[in-house]
Formats: sequence, structure tokens, C-alpha cells
Amino acid sequence: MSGIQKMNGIQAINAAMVEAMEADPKVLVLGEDIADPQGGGVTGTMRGLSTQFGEHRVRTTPISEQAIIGAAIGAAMAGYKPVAEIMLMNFTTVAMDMIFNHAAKLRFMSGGQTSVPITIRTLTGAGWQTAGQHSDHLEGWFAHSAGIKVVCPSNPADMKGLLMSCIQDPDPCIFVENGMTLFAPGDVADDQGPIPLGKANVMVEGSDLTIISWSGQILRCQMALAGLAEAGISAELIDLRTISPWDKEAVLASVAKTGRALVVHEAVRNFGPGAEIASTISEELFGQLKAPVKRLGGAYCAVPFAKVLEDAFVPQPDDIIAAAKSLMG
Amino acid sequence: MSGIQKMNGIQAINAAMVEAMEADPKVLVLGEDIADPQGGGVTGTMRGLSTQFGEHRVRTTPISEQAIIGAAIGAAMAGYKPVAEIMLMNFTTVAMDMIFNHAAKLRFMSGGQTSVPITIRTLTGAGWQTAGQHSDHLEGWFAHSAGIKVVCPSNPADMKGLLMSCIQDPDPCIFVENGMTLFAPGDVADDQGPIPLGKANVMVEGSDLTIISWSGQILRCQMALAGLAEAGISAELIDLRTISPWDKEAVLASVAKTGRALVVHEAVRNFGPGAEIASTISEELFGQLKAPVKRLGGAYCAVPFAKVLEDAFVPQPDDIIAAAKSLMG
Amino acid sequence: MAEQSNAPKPDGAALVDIYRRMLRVERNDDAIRKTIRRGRLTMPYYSARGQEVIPATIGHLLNDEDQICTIYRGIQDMVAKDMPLRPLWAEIAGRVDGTCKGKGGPMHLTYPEMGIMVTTGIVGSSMPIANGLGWAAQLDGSKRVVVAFFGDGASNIGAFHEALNLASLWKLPVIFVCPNNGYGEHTSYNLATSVDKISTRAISYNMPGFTLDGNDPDDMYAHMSVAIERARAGEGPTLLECKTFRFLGHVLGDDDFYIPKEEKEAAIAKDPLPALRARLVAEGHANEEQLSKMQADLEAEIADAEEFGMNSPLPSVDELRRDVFAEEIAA
Amino acid sequence: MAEQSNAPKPDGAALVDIYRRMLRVERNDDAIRKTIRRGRLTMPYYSARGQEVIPATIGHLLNDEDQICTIYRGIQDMVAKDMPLRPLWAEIAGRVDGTCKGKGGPMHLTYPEMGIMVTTGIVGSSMPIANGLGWAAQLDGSKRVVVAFFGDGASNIGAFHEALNLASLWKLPVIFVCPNNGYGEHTSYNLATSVDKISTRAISYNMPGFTLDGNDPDDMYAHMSVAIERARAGEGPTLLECKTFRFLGHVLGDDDFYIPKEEKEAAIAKDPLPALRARLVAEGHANEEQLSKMQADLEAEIADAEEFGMNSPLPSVDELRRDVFAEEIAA
Ligand SMILES: Cc1ncc(C[n+]2csc(CCOP(=O)(O)OP(=O)(O)O)c2C)c(N)n1
Ligand SMILES: Cc1ncc(C[n+]2csc(CCOP(=O)(O)OP(=O)(O)O)c2C)c(N)n1
Ligand SMILES: [Mg+2]
Ligand SMILES: [Mg+2]
Repeated sequence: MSGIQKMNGIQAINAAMVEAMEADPKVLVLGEDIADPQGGGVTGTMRGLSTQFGEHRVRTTPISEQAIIGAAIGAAMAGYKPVAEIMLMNFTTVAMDMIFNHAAKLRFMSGGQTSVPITIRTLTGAGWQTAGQHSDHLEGWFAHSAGIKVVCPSNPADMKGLLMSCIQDPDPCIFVENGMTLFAPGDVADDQGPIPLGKANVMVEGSDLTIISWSGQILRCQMALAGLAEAGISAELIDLRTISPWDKEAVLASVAKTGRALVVHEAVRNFGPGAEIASTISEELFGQLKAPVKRLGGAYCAVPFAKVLEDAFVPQPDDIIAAAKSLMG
Repeated sequence: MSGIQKMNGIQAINAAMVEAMEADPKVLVLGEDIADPQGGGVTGTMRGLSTQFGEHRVRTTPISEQAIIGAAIGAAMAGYKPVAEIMLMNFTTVAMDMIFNHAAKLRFMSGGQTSVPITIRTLTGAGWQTAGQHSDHLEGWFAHSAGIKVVCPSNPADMKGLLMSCIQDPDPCIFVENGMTLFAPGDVADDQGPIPLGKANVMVEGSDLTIISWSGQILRCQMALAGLAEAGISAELIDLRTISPWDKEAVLASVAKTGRALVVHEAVRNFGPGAEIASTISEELFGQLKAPVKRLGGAYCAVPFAKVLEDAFVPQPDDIIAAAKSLMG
Repeated sequence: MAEQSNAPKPDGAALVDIYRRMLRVERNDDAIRKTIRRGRLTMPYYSARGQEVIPATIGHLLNDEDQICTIYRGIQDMVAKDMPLRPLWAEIAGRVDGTCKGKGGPMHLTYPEMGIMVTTGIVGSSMPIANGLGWAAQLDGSKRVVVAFFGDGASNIGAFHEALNLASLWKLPVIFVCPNNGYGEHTSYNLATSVDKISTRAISYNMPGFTLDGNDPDDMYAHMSVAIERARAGEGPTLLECKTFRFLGHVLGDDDFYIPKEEKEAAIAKDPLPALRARLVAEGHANEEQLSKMQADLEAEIADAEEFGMNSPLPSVDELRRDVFAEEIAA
Repeated sequence: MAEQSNAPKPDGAALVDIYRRMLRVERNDDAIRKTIRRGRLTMPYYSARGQEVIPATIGHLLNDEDQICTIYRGIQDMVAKDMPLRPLWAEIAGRVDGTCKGKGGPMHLTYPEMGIMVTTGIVGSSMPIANGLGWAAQLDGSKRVVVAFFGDGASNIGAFHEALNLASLWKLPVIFVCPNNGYGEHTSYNLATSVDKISTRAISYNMPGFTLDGNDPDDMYAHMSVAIERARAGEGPTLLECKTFRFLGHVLGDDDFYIPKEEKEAAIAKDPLPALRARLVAEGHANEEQLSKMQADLEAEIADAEEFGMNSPLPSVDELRRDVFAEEIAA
């Protein structure tokens, strides 16, 4: 039987990379500071890879995000499986043409003749006081972009398993690492293998309401569960894991059971990804709900610097508890 | 009493520009091919402006969208009111950093010390067989971006009035011109003045259901109304006009009256802007709806080239009629 | 370089082949325009009439496994690289037998079998992707090279800068080919570009860069041969600025008001197509009869392709759910 | 240029003023680092220790109405341009009396009163916005100039290329100042930049470009004076690459493993701060007593600012609804 290790997200991601690169010589890595002489990436997730696999497979790039994604796209079209790092999610904005107009669309526009099996890894999240240009959760943009899968893991085991699936996937994936979850330790089985994309994880079962969340907000939902239990509310917690395509079946089955739903994400609430989930639930379970579907999300503003404001920007456990209670009527 | 002119969107936009530039010497124009020797913009909306106001106020730029928006931002911070053209909405991807990380955020990040009163005009929409990289409706991305207003007019009078408001607005606005609507003629009062941002227009009153739409899809909704009337369905048609901030009051008041809502847009349905509106209606009018809120939007794929596929990508009048009928049960 | 005695020179057979490729491009362009004017094709069309020497010489010098990334004005690059015309016509007609099943259309024609990897509608975007294809060639240990086409206007966009810097750093086997036709849409070179020659910009990347006469097969052949050799030898990228002119404006229907009449007339007077034809005859590389036969053959091929393309079936709407991902999306 | 006899030279008073600005920057940097290490400030911090000559000389030469756009590593540029320290400290402490009410923090410090217009956290983005400010100056008929700061790593991003091209075409009064400290995060210059000198890239835009010793006040003064004059005279932009070194790595806490020990030691041995101090004394521009008094005054100012900033109230959460738009968003 295989053992279990405590590790954080950085180690889990690193483990996924090592396995993927050992298994498939076509897997490549590129990004700023990504090779070992530069530290294996800004959080060290890629540490050791260039030493083990060579700097031709693990290449440090200039600060040129369009060139990074372009290089990944081209290599992917020629049969490689590049894992490209965009250091922070806000910097996807300078590579948005490459991601949206090219990576996501080339298979369709070529009628299936070409494909772009790249994985874009990126980091984000409030909580480090890095303010307005370094903290945004933009998974909603990518989920609205046809042709790219959007993965937002919340714990080390999922990071390992989902990253392996992204790399193996025949299509482009964006893999969003949240700073809070990256450093939080968790159990990872030694033989943790790929976790299928598009499948949600029912983390905690419950009967009164369903909380649907992902990424860093899973941690806050977990904190809220204790408070809810105290108040006698039995909440089911679903980690969506993949935002696009999302696991409609699992979510609808849960809400059909509980009759109440709360969607919680860090991305700005307005026109955010939670709206798709909430409106789908409301539509598909019309007449079966005991309360309106609620959404919690980031405030409608840039992520502020001051800690007190940054905390207020993000839904906190107390906000989750209050929203859940309000659904119980 | 003032008269009324038949004109198309190009003429209406041009009229708004002339009035704005005559009234305020701080209004500037920049973009590719924008001055008269280059044709006054790709659709000629800016025709005559450089001749009347000089090429220092109306500047043709290189094909450098980051530089275009950057120049607009800087000039705006120094007291000007630039109207920048990004020829097509898909090209906002190469300027996304300037728009999202800078234009939309600088007021907030500076604690209100600086402001960026720019208007970004851009053109889009399926229907011209320009395929995957020239047709996308991305208003959902911008509506999800805090600090920028998103305006999607559907007819010449609104184009004039809303553009005037965008230019006068103290904050950044993106003004989305849809190719279909730009060439469709309509009545514009000689004294058409600014139309307030954030206010919807109840175009047609009805009692059975509310159709909420904007931009090019308004034309298709209008075509559908006849079919619905024939079927004995009285539909209220709301042109949202401004997507962010959107007119929640008007929409909720209408749906409270009709009890049924259908949101129709050309943007991809998945994680699209309609989800915000649908989930808000479902939440706020919980228990008062006679049917689930439905959404129609673009298919989840790149906009295809072949006419038959391009037509299938976009919600057509028949789709609208079918969806409305299904809501009547 | 072309003046140097040791510059690679096209022999008679090469010149004939280049001419044949030019004629294939030009006859095809003519057929497309006629079909559009007749209302039988509804696509937006960016003719490259007048620029034929560039793609023809490149098509002559590249191997089948060499790859190109081109732009909306790129049909000539494909036709000169031996793209079969039947699937090309079916694609521009939006039919199932199109290379892209009618989903991509003229701005996104793709045909990997002949190395036609990307056709982009976004100015500048051919270059970063070409780098990736070049990186793959390098990793494969292959000698194949990649040509990234882009316009003079595109030399002012950020992607150009990022791509050339990376290509030089990584010594990628990529050749950046800029047909400088003096205009980006309606904006003339000087209004958009702060430097006299685009090739000067190669200095910024420690890369060889040349400005050459893109209408002169000798000059094109000499520079392109050297650039290809350099790339195949692992010595890295080259920037080639090929001066030329587009006779028909930016997009079909463009009325050219922004081009001084004399400039246009002078360019048309130097039409490279009849010029090379005359030279082939004068230098004895081909006679009138052979050239007429060549033209007739090409016209027959094009007529067949047009017929084929226009009669191919329309795609089913189920195609919206296919090729989004490898796996078909459920209805 | 600095070697030419007619190059502008700082006189004694100018050198003393440059030194004072350097000292203000360095003492403030020291105080910030101490406060962070004590756990009293929680911000990410990008020290520019070692680079002081560049901002100090520029701060000396610019007028109050001249403007700058700077980067995350930009506090030195503000402090050298006479930014008052109280609101600066309140901002980095995230307090209501901060320049940005605590919303922007160290990476987005803004103070238009002294021309500090934008501090960006996105590599390259200072440049396109500086152009717009320069365009406004041009339209206003004003003589003010704009300085865009950016790093050596930033010279490889698309925004650099687009901005320099536009600035040159439009003859904007913008000076592009690149403190080249040899590294972008952990990546050394040669791994990221394909050309020996960033100033070479000015050729691509037909713009004057110079590489100079950014630790030498004479060299900085000479080149910056000329660039400012050129901009004020309507002659357009200049690119200045100022060679320097950051003593404390990329971000506070950075362990420098990627910098060869000798390189770092050699740079620190040439610390420009004590060097200029020694020169002032040696050349008789100031004596020890005056310099000690100067230092004491600056330290008092900084201590006061720190005290003020750390004791300013925390912002109310209502601030999330303010400054998103001009009009407050309803609760
Ligand atoms: C990023 C971007 N901006 C603008 C456009 C619109 N556009 C299409 S072609 C073109 C002109 C390009 O000129 P050039 O690069 O010289 O190529 P040419 O058309 O002359 O072959 C422009 C501005 C675009 N497609 N992409
Ligand atoms: C577009 C973008 N990509 C990456 C980053 C992450 N990043 C922040 S600073 C930096 C290094 C910049 O180096 P350089 O331009 O030399 O400036 P220096 O830090 O040395 O002053 C990087 C890569 C960023 N902020 N923006
Ligand atoms: Mg051109
Ligand atoms: Mg640096």
C-alpha cells in the first residue's frame, strides 16, 4: 500500500512536474526565472527540473509574456506539451491575445488540424498586500473563453492530480494557483495520479445547503463550516476544482438534495464566474429551491493594499456563515 | 421644435464626436487610420474630425494598441478626454494590461488623486464572416473589471447620446459598436443630447415576459417580437444599453410585473454577462417568478467562418421565439 | 549581398519555378477576386497582387517540412508553398472539404501537411508562434526552418519586439519576413514607423537584418538562401525586409484614396510578374509556348479547384461542438 | 558625451543637492527596511539601495511640474523628487493619511502635486502612459517633461517597443530612463536581452540613446541635462541606459544566490553614496559638519514621517466603494 506525505502545494506541483517530465519527454517548461540557476520559478514550484531534465527542456525566458505563450503554442503545435508560467495572473493581460485569440481557438479555426496542448500555470490571490495589480482572480474571463479549460485547485493533492491532467490534456488549460493554498500543507498519497478535469469534489456532505467554491476560498469555507455546525446548519461543501467545463451534474445533484445553494469565490462578484453557476442552478432546479441562490465574491474594486481593506475585499468565514444563515431563513 | 434625421450609427457617432469636440477643446481622438488622410477610422466614424479640429487633436497612430491606450491614459490623467479607437474588440486583448490594470484601476489605486476619463470605442459582432479573431463580444470581461463602464448601444440615437455621456464621464468607458447596428438607419433628433449611463430603455412594453438584451441582439429581438405577438405572447423588450453598471431597478421592476425573463446576448453564453443578470433576477425575485430565467447567447466556440455556422453561432429570432414560448409553459 | 559575387543566385530552372509559383499565386488571386465580384464568395479578401516574388521565392527555397506562420494577407504564401487548391477553395467558400471544414475561412487557413501552420488575423501574432515551432525544430534536432510573415505596420507592435528578442537569444531557426508594402491599412510607413528601414531594428536583437528589393527574384533568392542556411545550421534567426507594393489596396473594395496616384502608378509600372516573364524569355530559360502552357495548366488547376470548392457541401451546425476540444462537446 | 568639454557639468551646489537627495533616498530606504524587519510594516519591498545617483540627479534636474511614471522599485524616484515623507509613510503603512489613502500601497504610490503620476507593478507599463502625459504637455504648449523609469528586464517587453516608437514619431517630451542593474528578478541581463546595450535599441526608433555610468553624478548630470533640454525644446525623446546595481536583490528577503559573489562585492565596493560624500569633502563643496547636519536633518524628517505614518488611522471599509468611480458606489 502506498504511503501519504504531508506537503504543501509547491511540493505537490513539483512532484507532478517531475512525474510528468519523467513519463513524457515531450513535456517542456518555460517562464521567467524558471530554471534552477534562477530559482525554479518565483515560488520555487519548478525547482530541480532544469537540473534533472536539462535547460533545453526547462527554459528561463525574458520578461516577454507574449513570447512565452507564443513559444508554448508553437511548440505544442509541433507535438510538445509545454507548461508555461505566467508569474502572476494579472500578467496574463499582456499575453491575452496569445491565450484567447490563438491558444484557445487554433484547434477550432483549423477545423481540428492543429491543437495546442499547453498548460499555463499562474499564481494569484489577495492576502499578500501586493494590491491592485498582483492579486486578481480572473478565472471568469477564461471560463468565458471557448476552447481553454480552467482549473482552480484548493489543496496539495488536487494540485498534483489536476496538474497532471492538465499536462496530459490534448487542449490548452490554465491552472490557477492561489497564494494562500500554495503554502498550506495537506496530505498527498505517494501514488496520487491524475484527477479528471471537469469533476467536482464533494469535500463535506451535508443536508441543509450546498456551498460551491474553489481555490483559496475553500479554506475560508472550511473555516465557516465549524461555525455553521455550531448553529446547527449541515452544509455540503463542493470544491468545483475545474471552473470550465464545470461539473453541473454534481452541483445540481447536491442542490437538488439540499434545496439551497451558496456560491463563494474570490473573483469580483459582479459578472463573476459564480453567476454562471447560480443562474444555472436557478434555472435547472426552478421550483425545487427552498431559498434563492446566493453568491459571495470579491468587492467591485481593485484589490486594496491596506490589510483591513484587503480583508474586507475577500469573502471571509463570517460572511459565509452570515450568507448561509440568511438562506436558512 | 427640433427635427428628426434618419441616419445610421456611423453618422450618429460622428455627430456625437463633432458636438463633443466643439464643446470641449480637451476632447481628443486617437487610433489607427483615424485622421482624414487615412479615412477617419475603419468605418469612417471619425471622418472630418481631423480636418475640422486639427491633427494634433485627432491623431493617427501606429498599430500599437498598448501605446494607443497608454497615450490615452496619460493624456486623460493630465486633463484631456481622449477617445481611443481599438479597431476591433478582439484587439483589446493586446491592450488588456493598459485597460484592466491601469485605466480601470488608477483612480482607486491612487486613492482618487488621479482619474482616467477615456472612452475606448471598439467594433465587433458576427455577421461579416470575419471569423474567429474579429467578431467576439467581450463586454462580459469588462463588466467583470471594476472601474470601467461598459456601454453597448443598439441604435443610432442611443449611439449618439451614450457616446456623449461616455466622453463626459469622469471615468473610463468602453463603447462597443456592433457591426450590424452600426449600418442600420434610425431616427435621431437634431437635439439628441447625452443619454445617462446605467439606465436601461424599455423599448416595447408587454405583460407576459421580459426580454433583456443589448447591442446587435436587439435587432434580432425586435424581429422575434412579431412572431411572439402572432403567438399571442406580449413581450416587454428592455435594451440594457449599459452593461456595467446595469440598471437593476428597471429590469427587476419589469420582471416583477411579467414574472418571466429571457436574457439574450451575442457574447458566448457560458460564463457570459447574461449570467449576472439572470442570477440577480432569480435571487431578487425568488418566489415571484412564473418560470425559470432563461439565457440565450453565442455558442461555446470561436466564431466560425462559414455563413451557415456563423448564423448558428448567434441566437436568431427563431431561437428567441422558441425560448420565449418555452417560458410560457 | 545580392551584389556580392558569391551571393547565391537562382539558375534558369529556379527562375522558371519561381515564375510558376508567382503565376499560380496571381492566377489564383485573380480567380478569387472574380468569384467575389460575381457574388459567389462572401469572404473579406486581402489581395497581395504585386507582392508575388516574395512568396514565390520562399516557396521555391523551402522544403515541404519547413513551416510558415502567415497573416490575413497570406494566401499567396500558401499557394506558393504548394498548398493544394481544392481544399483552399472549399475553405474560402466555407465548405466541409475546406482545410478547416469551413470554420477558419481565408484569415485562418491552415494546412500542416505542407507546413502551413497558422494564419492569423491579429497583427504581429505570427511571430511569437513561429518561435515555438522553431523551438520544436531545435528540440527535435531537425533541420527544418520556420518563416514568420508580417507586414511593415506589424513591425510597430509589441509582439514583434518580444519575438525577435527571444528568437535571437535562443538561436531559433526562424526567418522573419516582412513584405514592406509601404502601408498598414490606410496609414503610410512614415506615419507609423520611426525608423527608415525595418531591417535596422535587427540591430536591437543582435540579429542579421537586410532590406532588399522584394520584387527582384535575385535579391530575394540571395538573401533568403543565406537566411535559410543560417537557420538550418543552428546559427539563429534573420530579419528580411522585402520592399514591395500591394496593387489593390488593403482589402478588396478599398478605393486607394490614401495612396498618391504617382506612387501607385510607378509601382504598377514595375509589376514583377510580366517583368520576370520577359526575362525568362530574354534569357532563354523558357519560351512563350512553354509559358503559355504553364499558364493554361495553372488556370485549369484553379478552375477545377474553384468548381470543387464551390460545390462542396455546407458544414452541419454540429460542427459548432466539434474541434473546440479534442473531445466533441455533448449536444 | 560626458567626456566632451561642453557637456553640462554639476557645480558644487548641484553635487551637494544630488548628494542630499541620495541620502534622503538611502536613509528612507534604511528606515523602511528596519521597520519591515521589526514587523511593523507588512508590505512587499523592492529596495533600490545602490542605485541612488540616478533618481537623485534626475530629482535635482527636474522641476516640480515635470512628471514621472515609475515602477514597483520606485520609491527612490519619488523621494528624490521631493515627495513629502509623511504621506509616503502613511501609505506604505496602509493608513488614511497615505497619498492613496492606503489603497495603493508601495507599488502604486502616487502624488500628482509633485508630478508623481503613476507607479506601476506591471513591467513595461510606465512607458506607454508617460507618452500620454508627454502628449498632454505638448498639447498644453507647456515645457514640462516626463520621465518614464523602467528596468533592464523591462526592455524586452512589448510595451517598451510600442512606447518608444510612438514617442519618437510624435516627438514627445519623454525621457526613457532605464536603471540597468544587470538583473530582472533572478535572471541576468544576458539571459534575457539579446543586445549588449539597451541604448542600442534607440536606433530602432531613430532616437538618441546612451549608455552611461548610473553611479557617476557627472555622467548622469550631463546626459540627463541634455535629454531634458531636448525634450523641452520639442525635439523629442531620449533613451538613457544607466548602469548600476541593486545591493539587496530583487525583493527584501531575496537571498541573492543567482548573483556571483564577486560581482556583488565589486559593486558594493563602488557604493556611490560614500564615494560622493568623500568627493564633496575632497573638492571642498561641503565639510563633514555640514554633511552630518544634513544627515541628522534627514533622519529627523524620516523619523517624524515614520511616526506620523504608523500612527495614522486605518481606513474604513467604506473605502472599497470610494474612488472606484468619481461617484461613490451605493452601499
Ligand atoms: C492587433 C491588431 N490591430 C489592428 C488590426 C487591424 N489591421 C488588420 S491589417 C492592418 C494593417 C497591417 O499592415 P501591415 O502590417 O503593413 O500588413 P499589410 O496589410 O500591409 O500586408 C491592421 C491595422 C489587427 N488585425 N490586429
Ligand atoms: C508583465 C510583468 N511580468 C512579470 C512581472 C514580475 N516581475 C516583477 S519585477 C520583475 C523584474 C523586472 O526587472 P527589471 O525590469 O530589470 O527591473 P528591476 O526589478 O531590476 O528594477 C518581474 C519579472 C511583472 N511585474 N510584470
Ligand atoms: Mg503593409
Ligand atoms: Mg533590473
